Amino acid sequence: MGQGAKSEMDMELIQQIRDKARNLLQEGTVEGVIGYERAGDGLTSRPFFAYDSSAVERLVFDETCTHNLVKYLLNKKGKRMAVVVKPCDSRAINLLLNEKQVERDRVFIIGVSCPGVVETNWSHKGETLQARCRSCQLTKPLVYDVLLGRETSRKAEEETYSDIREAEAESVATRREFWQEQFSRCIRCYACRQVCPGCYCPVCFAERLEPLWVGIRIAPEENTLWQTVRTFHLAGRCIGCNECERVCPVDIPLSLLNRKLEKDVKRLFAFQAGLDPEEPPPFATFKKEEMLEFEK
Amino acid sequence: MALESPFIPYVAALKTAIHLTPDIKLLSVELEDPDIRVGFDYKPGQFALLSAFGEGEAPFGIVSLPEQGDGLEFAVRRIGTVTRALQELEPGDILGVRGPFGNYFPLEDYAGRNIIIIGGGIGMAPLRPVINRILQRRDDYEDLLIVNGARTPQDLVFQPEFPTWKAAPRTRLELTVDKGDENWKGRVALVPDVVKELAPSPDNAIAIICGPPIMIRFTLSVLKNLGFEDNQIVTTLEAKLKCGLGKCARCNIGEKYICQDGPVFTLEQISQFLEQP
Amino acid sequence: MKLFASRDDLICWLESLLQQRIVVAPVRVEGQTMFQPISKVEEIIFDFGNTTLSPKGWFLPPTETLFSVRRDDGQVELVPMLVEHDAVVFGLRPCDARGIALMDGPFLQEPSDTLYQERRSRTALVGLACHQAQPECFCTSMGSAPDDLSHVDILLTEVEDGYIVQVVTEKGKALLPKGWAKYKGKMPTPPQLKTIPTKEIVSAVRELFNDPYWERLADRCLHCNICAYVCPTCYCFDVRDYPDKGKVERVRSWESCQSPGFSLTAGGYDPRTTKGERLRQRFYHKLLYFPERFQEVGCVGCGRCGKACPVNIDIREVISDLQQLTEARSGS
Amino acid sequence: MSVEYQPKVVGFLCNWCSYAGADMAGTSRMCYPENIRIIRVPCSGRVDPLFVLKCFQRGADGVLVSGCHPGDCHYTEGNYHTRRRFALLREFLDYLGIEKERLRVEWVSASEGQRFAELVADFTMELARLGPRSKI
Repeated sequence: MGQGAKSEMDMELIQQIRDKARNLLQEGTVEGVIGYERAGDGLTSRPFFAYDSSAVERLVFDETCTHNLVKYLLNKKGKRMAVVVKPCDSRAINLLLNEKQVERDRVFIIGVSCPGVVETNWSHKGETLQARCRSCQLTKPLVYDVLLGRETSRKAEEETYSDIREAEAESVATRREFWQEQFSRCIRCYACRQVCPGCYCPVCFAERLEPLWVGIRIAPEENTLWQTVRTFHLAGRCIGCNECERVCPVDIPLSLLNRKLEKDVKRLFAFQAGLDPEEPPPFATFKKEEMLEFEK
Repeated sequence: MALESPFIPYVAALKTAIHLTPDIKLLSVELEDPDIRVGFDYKPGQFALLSAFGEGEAPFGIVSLPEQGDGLEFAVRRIGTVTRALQELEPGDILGVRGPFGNYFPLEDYAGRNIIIIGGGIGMAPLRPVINRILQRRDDYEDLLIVNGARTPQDLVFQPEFPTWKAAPRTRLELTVDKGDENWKGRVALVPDVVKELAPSPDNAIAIICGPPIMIRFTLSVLKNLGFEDNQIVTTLEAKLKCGLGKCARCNIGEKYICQDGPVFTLEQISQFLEQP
Repeated sequence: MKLFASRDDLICWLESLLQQRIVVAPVRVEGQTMFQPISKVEEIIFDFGNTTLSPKGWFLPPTETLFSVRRDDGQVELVPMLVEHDAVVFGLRPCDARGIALMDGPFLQEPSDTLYQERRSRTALVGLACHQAQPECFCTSMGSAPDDLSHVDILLTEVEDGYIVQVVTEKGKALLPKGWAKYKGKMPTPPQLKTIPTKEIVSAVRELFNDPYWERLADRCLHCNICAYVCPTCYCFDVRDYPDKGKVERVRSWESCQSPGFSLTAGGYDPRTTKGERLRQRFYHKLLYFPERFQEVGCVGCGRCGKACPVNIDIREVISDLQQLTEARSGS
Repeated sequence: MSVEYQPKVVGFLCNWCSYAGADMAGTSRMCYPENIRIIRVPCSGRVDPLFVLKCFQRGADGVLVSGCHPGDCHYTEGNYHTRRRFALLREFLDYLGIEKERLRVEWVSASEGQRFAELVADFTMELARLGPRSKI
């Protein structure tokens, strides 16, 4: 596909998004539309909240729209909001519906088809698709009120967890060393938590004072506790948007943690988060007859 | 030669600890170093940071007066980990003291005026040294009215001192509780309502007020209706602070740092803050 | 005084510095450029835009012990922490040096923060002038420049065959070897930066405290601490005790005004409860409260916050938005 | 490995079965290693993975989580949740560099004093074989 054809398709989709958003606002169906606008670098994109129909002209959509906007619904509880949702992000909607954090009838889901997003940094747009997009099996959002754009026909690679398997084949000591080095860089900015659609505890365990589980020291032992417990809280709940890894200012490879858990949850409980709003996550349910590894 | 870190507290020993209410204790503390003890000068309204080593440090108003001479007193309400640890200290146990910090009530400036003290719950703590200083220099001031409220009779903080306060010349102590008990024969009313009923005159008066935010809010509107100007109303602000030194940048309300510019402000000053507490 | 050092001269000098003191310099860690104490001169990166985190961490570490409590037979001894080594921060950018000068405001005002003060007086700053502007850079709008000498002890400027060494302070002079030749050539032209209008920003900010702008901006803010932690002038901290096996340490760590418990008092009172109020606090601290106390805007124009922000909240954009809002107000 | 090495073990025992089982071992004067420090919890389902991590952070060499046998939970289904949670946590810890053998999950009933004593002995021996845990 040539460059020209591509941007033409983008413009068509963007126009559809703007029209829909304008419509929803003008008819009073929603109070606001959460979408994307061009970032300050003129190249990448950033989240945008449109509250009146004149603002919808700022809405865009392209391969830099990596943010999972579903997170913002948690800040707008009780409000009628529309949100632009990529296929991958729609799993977050299912997660939040399952966990009763989002009221379905208050949210208008503007589903968009997505050819995949690229690695971006401020003022830098990558050439290649993000790894998660290369193995994305969804051709359209799992849940939507309107679907805009053409369903993608891209052939996805299979998620083989090859990097995880490689790590598993190493010795425990090697893995320990690897993660100690990674966690030692953590500055505990909590961006991984703040961006995660599955992180919404009113008081995070990292901020509970009585008892004080995680100390204020920005040091390896506290960082390890923080990262381990945070990712484990998302076991069977992480929907793989990989926003945590993207936002990490010190590039800790958090997807290696989240996908390890995803892989084991599939294996042990035959479950993948966010595919079905009705099916409870693995730790909210059990099977009496199951025998797990340590019992054998 | 290492510099003296302003984060290192003076070592002090707990002399006595008595329960003022079920959840408030009066801690009497003596600094170990005699030179520091003598040099530790402070005024009503100033605060200090107390350390329970192992739990942390928190700010408290100094409720004694330097002329009492027998150590520093703090009224500590059990509210979190540090206050619990402080309450659990036994006489003789070691704690840390940093201070005195902040500004103070300019009582010299109030000479010759009628003083109205309005306190609710633990909010009486910073007002206690104000009352005692006025009583010590009783002739310097005109009438003194004290309105002290609490949730229940048991929660009235400085009960042992009430007889002295009541007996002082030209002094009136009005107690009130939100909820009485079988022995309580006094008022059952909210502080703002009591102030409204007593209707102190704003003429030549200063009102000093401290208590929970909701009490302050309603009392302020009562005082204003009575004709008090903003520069006749003084209060002391609470803030999360970690250093007391103007460094941690946590206690600011707008451009004001509570630890350095405060904690004592007139309502006139507060109304000019960018950010409203 | 201007000297010239060849690359070999510079490496030689760094080798000798490393014998005498801790050298903190930009190194590559897993794709990031970070200031770290080095063990070998070869670790130093010379070719970089700017580091992920500013060098403020050398003076105000992410975590440090303020003092420890030793108990012996009922006696309590409070043991201060000491700064034991001389150091040099090598390769910092002029904007970051200015950041350190700004932190001097709160930390050196009486009573001074002794750990900071000791580190500051025992550490020399060897700056590296920027020969290229990054897209995020706006130091010239904030009172600094790619070749700003004001806050370093020595400034190095890379030229084709080596470095021009500008000796700024006596502290810097004492650090240098003898025998480097005087540099008589011209200084290269520093890179040109796009400027943003910052005129009267302090007074503009004052008027906009209650503007709905803050809540709107907070819509997309995630309230993480990235901006505060990458910033060379953000210095808020938290203090807490660490008891461990009978020993207690009082520790301070970086903290950010975006954290939920930042301004919440024990009594449950919080002057800033909404996200907009919390976000506003960060910009007001930089653009109003800091200048009111220390006479300078608390931003050096390094652009790290805008670059690192996951949702592109950029202080440059905020500054220009505020000015537009002010103009709109005065126009109407 | 030094013969003096004594692993530190934290045991979270449910009030209704495992704690009673440990009690049984005690009252029957069975011997088992003193390496274990027992924390009684209402149900094994109460054990938050955070507790386990905190134990490891503060220097434990091994953690035992023990509850009623499946089907016997005093609260009907608490231990079914325990089973799922810790099956996954063991894998995850191993991945992060804490050998999965250091986290044991066992079902011990109130009458199984002997079994409790044996399993503590066995666990302690296994931890001794693994050696001191590298700091995380």
